[in-house]
Amino acid sequence: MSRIGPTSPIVLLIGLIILVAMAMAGLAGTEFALSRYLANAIGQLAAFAVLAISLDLIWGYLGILSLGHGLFFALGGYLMAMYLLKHSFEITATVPDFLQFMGWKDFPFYWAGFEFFPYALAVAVVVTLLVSGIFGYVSFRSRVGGVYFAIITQALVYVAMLLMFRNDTGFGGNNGMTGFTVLFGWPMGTSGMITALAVASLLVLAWVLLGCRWLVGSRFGALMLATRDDETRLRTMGYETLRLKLIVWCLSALIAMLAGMLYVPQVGIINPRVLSPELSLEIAVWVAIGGRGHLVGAVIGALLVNAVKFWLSSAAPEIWPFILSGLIVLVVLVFPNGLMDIAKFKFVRPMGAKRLAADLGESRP
Amino acid sequence: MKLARSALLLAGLAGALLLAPPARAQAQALDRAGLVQELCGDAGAMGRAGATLAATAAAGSDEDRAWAAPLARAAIDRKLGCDETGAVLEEGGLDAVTRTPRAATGTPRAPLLSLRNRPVFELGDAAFALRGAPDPARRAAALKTLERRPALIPERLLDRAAEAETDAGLKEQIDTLAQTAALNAADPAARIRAIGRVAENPSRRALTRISALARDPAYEANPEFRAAVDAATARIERGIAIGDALATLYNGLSFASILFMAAIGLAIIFGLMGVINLAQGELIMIGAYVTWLVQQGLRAVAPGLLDWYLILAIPVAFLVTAAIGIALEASLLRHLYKRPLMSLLATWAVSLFLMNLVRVVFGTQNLQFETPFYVTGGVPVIGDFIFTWNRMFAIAFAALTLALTWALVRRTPFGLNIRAVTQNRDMAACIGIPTRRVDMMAFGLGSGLAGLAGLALSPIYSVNPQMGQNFIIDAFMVVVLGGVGTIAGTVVAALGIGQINVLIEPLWGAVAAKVIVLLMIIAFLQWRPEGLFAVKGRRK
Amino acid sequence: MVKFSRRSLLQASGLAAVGLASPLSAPAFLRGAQAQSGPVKLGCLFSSSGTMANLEGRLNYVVKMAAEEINAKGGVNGRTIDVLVSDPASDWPLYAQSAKQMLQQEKVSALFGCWTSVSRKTVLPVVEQENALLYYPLHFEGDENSKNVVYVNSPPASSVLPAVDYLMGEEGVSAKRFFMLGSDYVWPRTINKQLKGYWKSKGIPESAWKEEYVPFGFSNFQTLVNQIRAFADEGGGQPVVILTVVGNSIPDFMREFANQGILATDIPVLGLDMVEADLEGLDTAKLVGHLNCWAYLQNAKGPANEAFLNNWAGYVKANNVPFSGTVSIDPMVSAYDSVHLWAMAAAKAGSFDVPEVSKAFAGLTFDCPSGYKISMTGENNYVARGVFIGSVNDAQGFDILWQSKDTPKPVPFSPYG
Amino acid sequence: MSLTALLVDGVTVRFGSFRALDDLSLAIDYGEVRAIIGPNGAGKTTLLDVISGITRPKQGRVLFDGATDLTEISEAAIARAGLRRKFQKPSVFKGLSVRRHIAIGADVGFRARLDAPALEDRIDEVLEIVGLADQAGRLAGELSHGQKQWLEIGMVLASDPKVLMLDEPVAGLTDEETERTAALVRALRRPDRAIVVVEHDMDFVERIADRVTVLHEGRTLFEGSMAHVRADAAVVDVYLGR
Repeated sequence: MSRIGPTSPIVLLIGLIILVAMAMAGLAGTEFALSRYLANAIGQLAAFAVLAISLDLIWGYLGILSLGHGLFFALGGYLMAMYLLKHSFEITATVPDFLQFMGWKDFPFYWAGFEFFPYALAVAVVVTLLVSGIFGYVSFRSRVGGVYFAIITQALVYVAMLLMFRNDTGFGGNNGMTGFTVLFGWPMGTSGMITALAVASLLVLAWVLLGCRWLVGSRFGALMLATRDDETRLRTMGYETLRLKLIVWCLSALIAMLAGMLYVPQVGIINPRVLSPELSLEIAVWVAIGGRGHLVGAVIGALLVNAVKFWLSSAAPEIWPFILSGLIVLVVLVFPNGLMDIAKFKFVRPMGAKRLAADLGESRP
Repeated sequence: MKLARSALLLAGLAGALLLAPPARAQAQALDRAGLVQELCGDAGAMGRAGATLAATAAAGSDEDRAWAAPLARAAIDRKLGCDETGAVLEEGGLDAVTRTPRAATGTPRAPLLSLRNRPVFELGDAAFALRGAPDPARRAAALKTLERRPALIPERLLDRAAEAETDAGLKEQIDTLAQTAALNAADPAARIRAIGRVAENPSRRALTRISALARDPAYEANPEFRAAVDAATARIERGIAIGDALATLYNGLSFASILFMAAIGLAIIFGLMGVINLAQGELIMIGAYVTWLVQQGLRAVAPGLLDWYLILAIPVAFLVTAAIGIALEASLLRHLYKRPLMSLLATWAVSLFLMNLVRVVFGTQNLQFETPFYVTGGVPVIGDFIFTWNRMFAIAFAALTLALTWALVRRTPFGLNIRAVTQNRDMAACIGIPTRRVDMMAFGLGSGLAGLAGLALSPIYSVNPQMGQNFIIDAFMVVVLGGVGTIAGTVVAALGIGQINVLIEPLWGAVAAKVIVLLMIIAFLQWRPEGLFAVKGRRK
Repeated sequence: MVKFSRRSLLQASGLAAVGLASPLSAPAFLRGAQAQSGPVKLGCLFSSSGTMANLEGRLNYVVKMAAEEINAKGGVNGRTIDVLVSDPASDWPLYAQSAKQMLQQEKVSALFGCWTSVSRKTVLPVVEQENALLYYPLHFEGDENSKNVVYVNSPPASSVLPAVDYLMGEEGVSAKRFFMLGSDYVWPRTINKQLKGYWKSKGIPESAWKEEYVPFGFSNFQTLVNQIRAFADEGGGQPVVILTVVGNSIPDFMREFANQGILATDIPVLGLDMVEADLEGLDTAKLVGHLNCWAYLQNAKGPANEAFLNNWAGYVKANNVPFSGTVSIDPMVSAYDSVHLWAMAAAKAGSFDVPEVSKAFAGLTFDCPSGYKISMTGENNYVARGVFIGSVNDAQGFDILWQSKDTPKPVPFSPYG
Repeated sequence: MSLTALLVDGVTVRFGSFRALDDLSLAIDYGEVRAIIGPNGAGKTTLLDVISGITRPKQGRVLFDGATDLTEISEAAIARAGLRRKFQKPSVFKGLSVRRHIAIGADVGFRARLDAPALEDRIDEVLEIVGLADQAGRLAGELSHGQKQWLEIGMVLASDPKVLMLDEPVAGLTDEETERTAALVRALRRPDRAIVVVEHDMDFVERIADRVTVLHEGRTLFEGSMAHVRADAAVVDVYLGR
């Protein structure tokens, strides 16, 4: 594996993220502080970037495309929301409105204990591991792969969406959960809280980047790439790829869950829309646009697409879908390796060379 | 069940009929001005007017009937203009009472029938038509309207209509209805005959009527009557059971035909190229839009053929979507065959693009389709099973598509090429099959089939830019469950999913049905990852 | 470096939004100085793409139209109104995002927006946090009373219950049995819960009703219509369907209902969310007589409605609006009322500050196109409106079957829940 | 230790109605280089698939060392038991360096089997054997076809396997490369190792094989030395299609 030099993109990116986080923290309260809107937007973008990394880990480095990563994102989001609601209820006694319209006097029994953050976090981890573990185990064991796996994960997230839309499940139904007022005892929505959440998201992003970089650079990472390139080959050399895939899949699910936990307090709502198959597909689009199999690419893709989306949804809402679809087509046809290719792209190039580059592009980290 | 009998009739309406005793109409000449005044009155007055009209239809003089008949129709169509001096029949501009031409004064008000009054007027209108309409078809239609509410038919109306009826077939039908209507008559023989007649058309409604008779004093007193009631009840219950079973089958089949239409194009493309075409839903949507355009074109060019637009649009919808598919293949997917996951994203982009393009060009509203007679309404078969024509159209269309696709793939050189490339691309290329061309044509075929699906769905679902999204996940499930690229697998999977869905739905609701079916498919694929009809082969 | 560029990108986004909305507005850094004298800004949160676009999209234009009317009369407090439009793309979290953007970046004085309950719930924490005002033009499930939301349309207790009462009464059809069919989300569930409570209070037994829910966007109603028929044929009195499905499920349901040969005179359907736009693709000859209930119907009598319909037709023509100039639905009128109510409150308060404007709510009245004089009491942020029951006619519209005598007092929290 | 390394016992594999292997039985001993030849579709690669656990036979078993039934354990377990296979199409991991490949081959399982210096030594040794020492740092995707073939052989060699299966090791190689490969295979021959080679190149087979098995339509047509093969009428029939 290549060494990480001081000028390699990933080091620059991590440095930059930490710099932004420090600047935001340092300038908070001064007149140079970012507006709340911008701070909040940066925080959300960071959460999306973490989500993109989680998918890149499994798709870019293991070759397994999940079109259901929204499920784990939502898991984290929902459990975080349960903590926030229960916590807010403890302090301000605001009764969540879904309890009201279902005519329930009290929280359902499975809400017990969610006022303690460590418990909520533990439940989030356990549930994510259970869901991803069981689904991953049966799928990988019966060797469901490629597009089949993609379709099945899509169906899975769709099923989850249909279930969460039901109001009698006790998770807020279609409206989801909102009205969070307190986080760790601090009121939400203040400048300080917004900045703190954004800075925390950025730091988590930096940590996740660092951790994933370490992982893919390790011996284990080499086995991941080997699995992606030719799984059967690796199995016939004595490696239980089932275990390897399961470990990475669960890890990826955990990172997506983490992203969900960061996202919800910043956006202030969670509802089944995050489980819609389109959102899960869009995560793959971020990664593909940035360049899959590059951690930096995934981050850049997520930041770019979402920043443009935030911008255009107020500036030129009509053209956003056209721009997004154009970007995708551009990426799959011209920059098969995502925007990471731009650096290497030469404009005068024979067709054959391009095709070769395309083939290499599918696999090079 | 105490109130069971009244379920059939609008209780208040029966009261209204009693309030306007037929004797009044018979004994004295019709108070024409009073009637028109009531027609322009409030809901209660209109109800009385409706009852008077119905009674007139049954027992009024020929003259009165001729005078009153247009009033019932005008009230239903809101063609009665009420003004200070009375009312004007808007058709022809005649005064409602005198039938002399006059214009309405001021802004006339067209009274609106309330829900309670509407059936009274419809009944009256039908009663007039049954006795007075020159066209037998019109009389037959009127009889159908009367059949809906046998308990409200004014006394002697049917007898008089039968006397005057010249058409033998229609006369018999009127007699049958008269017998059926005698369920609560005084004559026990007539009642027993009526019970038999009612049981001939089993339905829950009929069951309610008959089982109410078990509480009739005659049930205890008259063993013959009791036997007739019991036999009829058993017969109706059997009919309902058969009808329910048929309805479930039919509903399952109709859902399956929709699934099949949405999935077959996808199955061919997926089987041949391993390309997941996420734009398939949008091709379905475009097929529906093309159908609409054909309809609009016919409206402008050949209004006489308008009813046949669904048939005439078949080649157009197929060719347009096939052309789009071919263009898509040649410009985009051709470069992505080695990268199936990228082609998935690319087709998603295409789907996004097409959906928004249609939105910008046509707007977001639902398109308006004419409903030709052959996709309108339905025929009650047995029990509560209604054979609806729009569903039948979809089923027949799916069956025809299946037959043609099967013939194309199995019986033509092009089909042979498709099968060869599906099974072994490299080998097919070696023996000189132009695989690229086959890909392109097959993609066109798959897209064209999606277009046909859009056409078949347009009489059933709302057509708008979003409609394609509803089918895509279901269609994928059919394809992966069936096993890649097998027509038989697609058929079996569609039938299975459709039927299971329809079976679960009444038990736990539509959401649960969908969830359960999806989970079953996911579980099934864990067990057989290659689907129902997997083609096995050596690792390539 | 990147930090700078990202900042400038997002700021550019704000700029671009302002630039598009009003070509004359100054760059961001000048806005502070201008805020006292320039036009006052209002924000719209209605989707022009996605599933809700067909319904929500037209409200953007109504708000603009109302603002133009007010501007033509000299504006409010000496300042003209400038309407900003965004597109949350029927994507719920984006509503909150757009609301934040409008309030924090653009400093709009009030928001007008949301159709579905869920989008309102999404925006709610934002407006409460910013202590802003959101005018919500849809009828909804009630049981909510935020000081930061003006509920321009009716809660169920003052709209749905009168309609159901009508159906149950002598004048209606003496309905005895009820099949409730809804999309599975808050609004239908809450409505149905309140209806059940209401019937219980009237001593109607539970066996007289049945409740079914379908997912959003559900379209295959064959089995459900079968169930409705079976329910109706069981006997026990006149059955009615209380339909609370939304979106495209409405035309799909009505089509199947008619196809199975059921007429309004057999089993009437009270479509609580049904508007003219839902009938656009249907052959309504077989649907004549089915009902809906809103605080406004296009056929409402009176000069206010004539003026409104004329203005709208003219506005559509003059501005090339991509919606029909001949169709006018309740939420359009509610959005129109909203802008006027806001302007009256601001004028009365002599300020655009939310607390001041809120204090001015009490006693406001406005001649709504519906023909009623709608009013606000100050007790809560609800608006008292009239109630119409419409009956589908064969021209894809609704005739007015019944309307309330005056404007019933809105009851935010249902006593029957 | 049993002399027979592999005992294929009545194995049948079907793809649909096509019998790829039809009640096939054969034994391969330690110390020999066994070549398996036959026309296309004879079942050669399918046989290797069965031995390496990729394809599960419908009937029959494959005994390794007279004890382990390979049809009942996973591919990875088979590999760990000491059976390694080079595939027909060079399937290297494009994203990894040559060195990494050998390391993966040598160091089986998720936890390292060898300590770092021992692993490095083993890698250098294997690279030397397959002649790729000067290519160690390159990405496998950039190698030439012949180099890929050798890299594959190096990978399977690195773990010091008891049974070595080579599927068409010289397909697409130049004469000179074929020559080197032949020498390499001969050098790998050891008393405690069985080598199975599937190949079309008869000259190559003649140079390396101790015994030759001819498959036809999933059954053994002939077994013996190459010289006998060339002389057998039935084999000539099959190959020349008379």
